[in-house]
Amino acid sequence: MPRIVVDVMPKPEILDPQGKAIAGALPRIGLTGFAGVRQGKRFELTVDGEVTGEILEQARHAATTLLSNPVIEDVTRVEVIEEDGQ
Amino acid sequence: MPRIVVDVMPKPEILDPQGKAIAGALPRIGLTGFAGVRQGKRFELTVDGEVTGEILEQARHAATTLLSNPVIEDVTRVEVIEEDGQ
Amino acid sequence: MGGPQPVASNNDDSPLNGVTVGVVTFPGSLDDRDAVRAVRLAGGSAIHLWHGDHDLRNVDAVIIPGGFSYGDYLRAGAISRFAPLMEQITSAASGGADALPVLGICNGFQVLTEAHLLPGSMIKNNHLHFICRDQRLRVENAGTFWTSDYGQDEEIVIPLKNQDGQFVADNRTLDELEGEGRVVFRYVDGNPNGSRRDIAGISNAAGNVVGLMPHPEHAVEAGFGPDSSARGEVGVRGGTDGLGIFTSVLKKLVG
Amino acid sequence: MTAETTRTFNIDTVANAEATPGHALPWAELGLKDNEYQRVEEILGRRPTGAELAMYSVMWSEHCSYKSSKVHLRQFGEKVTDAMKEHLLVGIGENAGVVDIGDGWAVTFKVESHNHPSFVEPYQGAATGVGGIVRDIISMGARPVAVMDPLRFGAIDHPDTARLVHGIVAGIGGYGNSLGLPNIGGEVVFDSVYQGNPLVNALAVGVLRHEDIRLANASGAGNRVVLFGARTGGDGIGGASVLASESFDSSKPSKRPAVQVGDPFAEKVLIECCLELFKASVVEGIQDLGAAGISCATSELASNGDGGMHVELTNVLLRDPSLTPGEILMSESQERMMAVVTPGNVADFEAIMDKWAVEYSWLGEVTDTGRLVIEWDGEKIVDVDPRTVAHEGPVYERPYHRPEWLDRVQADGFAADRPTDLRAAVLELMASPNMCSKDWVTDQYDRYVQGNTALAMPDDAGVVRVDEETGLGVAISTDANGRYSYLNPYEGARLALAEAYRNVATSGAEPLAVTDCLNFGSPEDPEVMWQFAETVRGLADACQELGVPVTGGNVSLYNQTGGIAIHPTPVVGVLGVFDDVARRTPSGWREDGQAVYLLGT
Ligand SMILES: Nc1ncnc2c1ncn2[C@@H]1O[C@H](COP(=O)(O)OP(=O)(O)O)[C@@H](O)[C@H]1O
Repeated sequence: MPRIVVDVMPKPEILDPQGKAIAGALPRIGLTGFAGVRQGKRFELTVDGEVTGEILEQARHAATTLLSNPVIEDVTRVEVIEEDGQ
Repeated sequence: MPRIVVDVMPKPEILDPQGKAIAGALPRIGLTGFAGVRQGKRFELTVDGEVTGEILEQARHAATTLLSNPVIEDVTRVEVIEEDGQ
Repeated sequence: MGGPQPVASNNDDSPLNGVTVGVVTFPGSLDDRDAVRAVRLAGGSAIHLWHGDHDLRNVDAVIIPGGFSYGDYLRAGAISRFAPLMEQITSAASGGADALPVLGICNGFQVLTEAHLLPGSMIKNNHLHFICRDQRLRVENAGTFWTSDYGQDEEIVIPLKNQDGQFVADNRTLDELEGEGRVVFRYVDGNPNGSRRDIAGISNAAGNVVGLMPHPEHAVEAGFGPDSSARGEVGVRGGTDGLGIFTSVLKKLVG
Repeated sequence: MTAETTRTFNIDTVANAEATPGHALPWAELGLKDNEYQRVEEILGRRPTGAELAMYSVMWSEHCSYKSSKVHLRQFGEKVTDAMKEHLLVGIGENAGVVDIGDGWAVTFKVESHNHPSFVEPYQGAATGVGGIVRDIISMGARPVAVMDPLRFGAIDHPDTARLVHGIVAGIGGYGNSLGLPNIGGEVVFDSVYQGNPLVNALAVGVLRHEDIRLANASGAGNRVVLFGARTGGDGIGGASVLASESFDSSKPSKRPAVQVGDPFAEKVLIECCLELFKASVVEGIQDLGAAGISCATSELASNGDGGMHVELTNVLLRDPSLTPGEILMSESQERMMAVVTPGNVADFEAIMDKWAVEYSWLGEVTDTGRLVIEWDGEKIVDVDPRTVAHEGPVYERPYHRPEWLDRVQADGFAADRPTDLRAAVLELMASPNMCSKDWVTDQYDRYVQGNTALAMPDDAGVVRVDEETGLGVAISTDANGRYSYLNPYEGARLALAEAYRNVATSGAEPLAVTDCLNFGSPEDPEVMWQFAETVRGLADACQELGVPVTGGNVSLYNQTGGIAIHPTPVVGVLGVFDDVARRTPSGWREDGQAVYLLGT
């Protein structure tokens, strides 16, 4: 079944305590190559049938109203993905 | 600065309570085009400088040891992204 | 059966006093001081262990307490698992018959699964809320280091409080746990979070490592525990059904 | 940041301000009145720099200076007897009051509002509200031991209420639970008058030994000033419009957060590391960072101490490198503290920070100049007498008068026949949103953590043990009835105190001290101002009659939307003491066969 991916990330100017905790942990396990970490969400909406323009519009609407909190998060992607694609 | 994206999704056979709650909420706001929803995580690791093979290897290691728990989650992507890319 | 009665704090005469239990503190641990108090009320001695140390200080048993280590932002227990002290605990706990007894409570249980000392994992409660309530459990295996002071199938009431308390594992693992008697505690009178097969606590194969989601250390002192007990009427906040967890390990270690 | 990477800005230095007296500043945009701006110029003897203007405008705001309420609040300090002061170790004016409860133990408690931020972003607003009040308690030298949350929402069936209720309750739980603080009580009230102005008040209580009391002052020239905890980001920058011109890159102004996100983990670590600092006696003075951030903390610390401080802002650790000096000065980023440390204790201080992996930066030192001087890379951007910023702000005697509509409202009676079916009537009452069980809220809060909770929901007062040896402990209840206060603010305040006092007394504790959060509409409306004046008069009178002092609290004004103010809502918290919490009395009947008495009138 085709899927629509919605990526949601904390706005760059907003504190991301989750990313901060991970960034603090990486060097402790010997991984020192990273300057920062942000943690966001990835949603996969499965579509029963074909992804019409209308359904993509529904996904965009869901992304901004339900899947993200526009005060602190940005929707960074709404996209149809191929089976097994990213 | 270049970023490495790590996507982590709940394993298909594991119940995803958050995805289920969203799937239940979508029709209530009139969005009936979706057969199911899964909620995963998206990490963006910023790299200070060039993304070498070694750093990508570090990211892969972080993905499987720290950023995901193999009992309940799959790492679905570890990839360098272009500035402003997905 | 009756169950153990509370013992005065730091009771010098207690034969259990020679047993020392270490309670690990991570950044973000919350119930560490409560676990220390519980061990002392059970008659044993307790010391605090620091996550960043490399030395178990010769303790006879270890408790990994509840809390939100590192904020639990990534996954509960995910970051704590890499603490230097966890390496010591992992190797000491994996030594077969005379391995170190380890108890993980709530966040501690999550740490033990992340460290692969116990199978399965915890995901968000099925209702997605934090829940704090007095919870009835059945002791399904009274043969572990941490449950031997209870009767087989005895019921107890202890507080439950968590947001990520839904125990999950694949069916093969679950069958294995059931088959080997490693389901140590089961929720009764309603599953509070959707845990598979009502599982509230499990052990490793040797029975020295036990993890459970509810909090026995909050039901050890009359006046500050739950409002009820599985053993009959108790006064206000009079439930002390959790004390047996701590007396179990002390008695077992004294032999 | 270190000096090598210091960026350059278009900063308005003190020298520049002296050289360009005619330069126009947007003081009105920052909320300053004509006469207020003139006073700033008089105080400085020149025009303020942009950073100074931002500082004065925020520190002289209603929120920070209490300029409309101060003249009334004085009654809390005046209407007191010696007996009322007997147990007071620290009174009004510090971060929180401290009360002696015997055996060398003391408690500190305070209730504060986070109303507007919680309306904008319910989860984070409520969460950071808990964070803020807990830092007030830590900064007194105490270990926080419990929280409470008196809440008011709009109509239960209004579509926006669900967003607020669930977000706010989850936020309070999310932050408080993660700190390991038992939630021992609160209130949930629904009334359409709070529709656009929900009230999120948060109370915290802490415990300390007498000798551990820490005050927010900077004394001893040569002592070092340190900022520690979270890094500074662009959160809640007051006076932003005058600071915008500091950036050369005006074509592309960096985004500043619209709301603040709390990091309870960072705060939990801050609690533990502060307690270690206190135990090791390595801090002389300490202050939490709240509204107006570094500008508030430095001016208050300096003003309460020897009066002088020198700070270099390039030393501040940043989360967002695009911040300008003025923004760094004004940022309200959460989970930060400032302390004063003697040079001899610097190494011990750093060792404790390192143990807990808390970041810190040495900003400057205490001086004997009587001036607060703040520099950016050696260039002076602030040079003020800190008292004029922190304590000598404007004070208003705002006009007030009794509302004309009050007679009509008071005369409005309720006439109905006695219900024929009493059973149905009782059931209906019990099922009403304001009377029904609050388990759906309290089940989301941890009431067990720390193992000292002797009473919490559903009891009238929360009770926590302070000393395990003796059972010494405290009881707290918060109460308010906005409808009573609407009908008669003087009596409403007295009733709120009486109710909280009764709830504490019935738990078996001896009431000892009061904190209050006064939630009102706009003080510029003379009728609201009258409600406020009457409330304070009523509360001060009632405190005197009952013999309990107000030790601290908070005023939240401008809770109104579209010209309609909320009901006056004075949330009153009473703290009582037990010599042994084993004697506490729960509410409700728990056993059969007990006799029932009705006491009072
Ligand atoms: N927001 C809240 N947070 C914590 N506890 C609360 C909250 N609201 C109500 N409670 C608790 O629930 C119990 C019942 O509350 P309530 O119905 O308001 O009682 P009462 O009417 O007797 O004051 C009390 O113990 C009270 O402290």
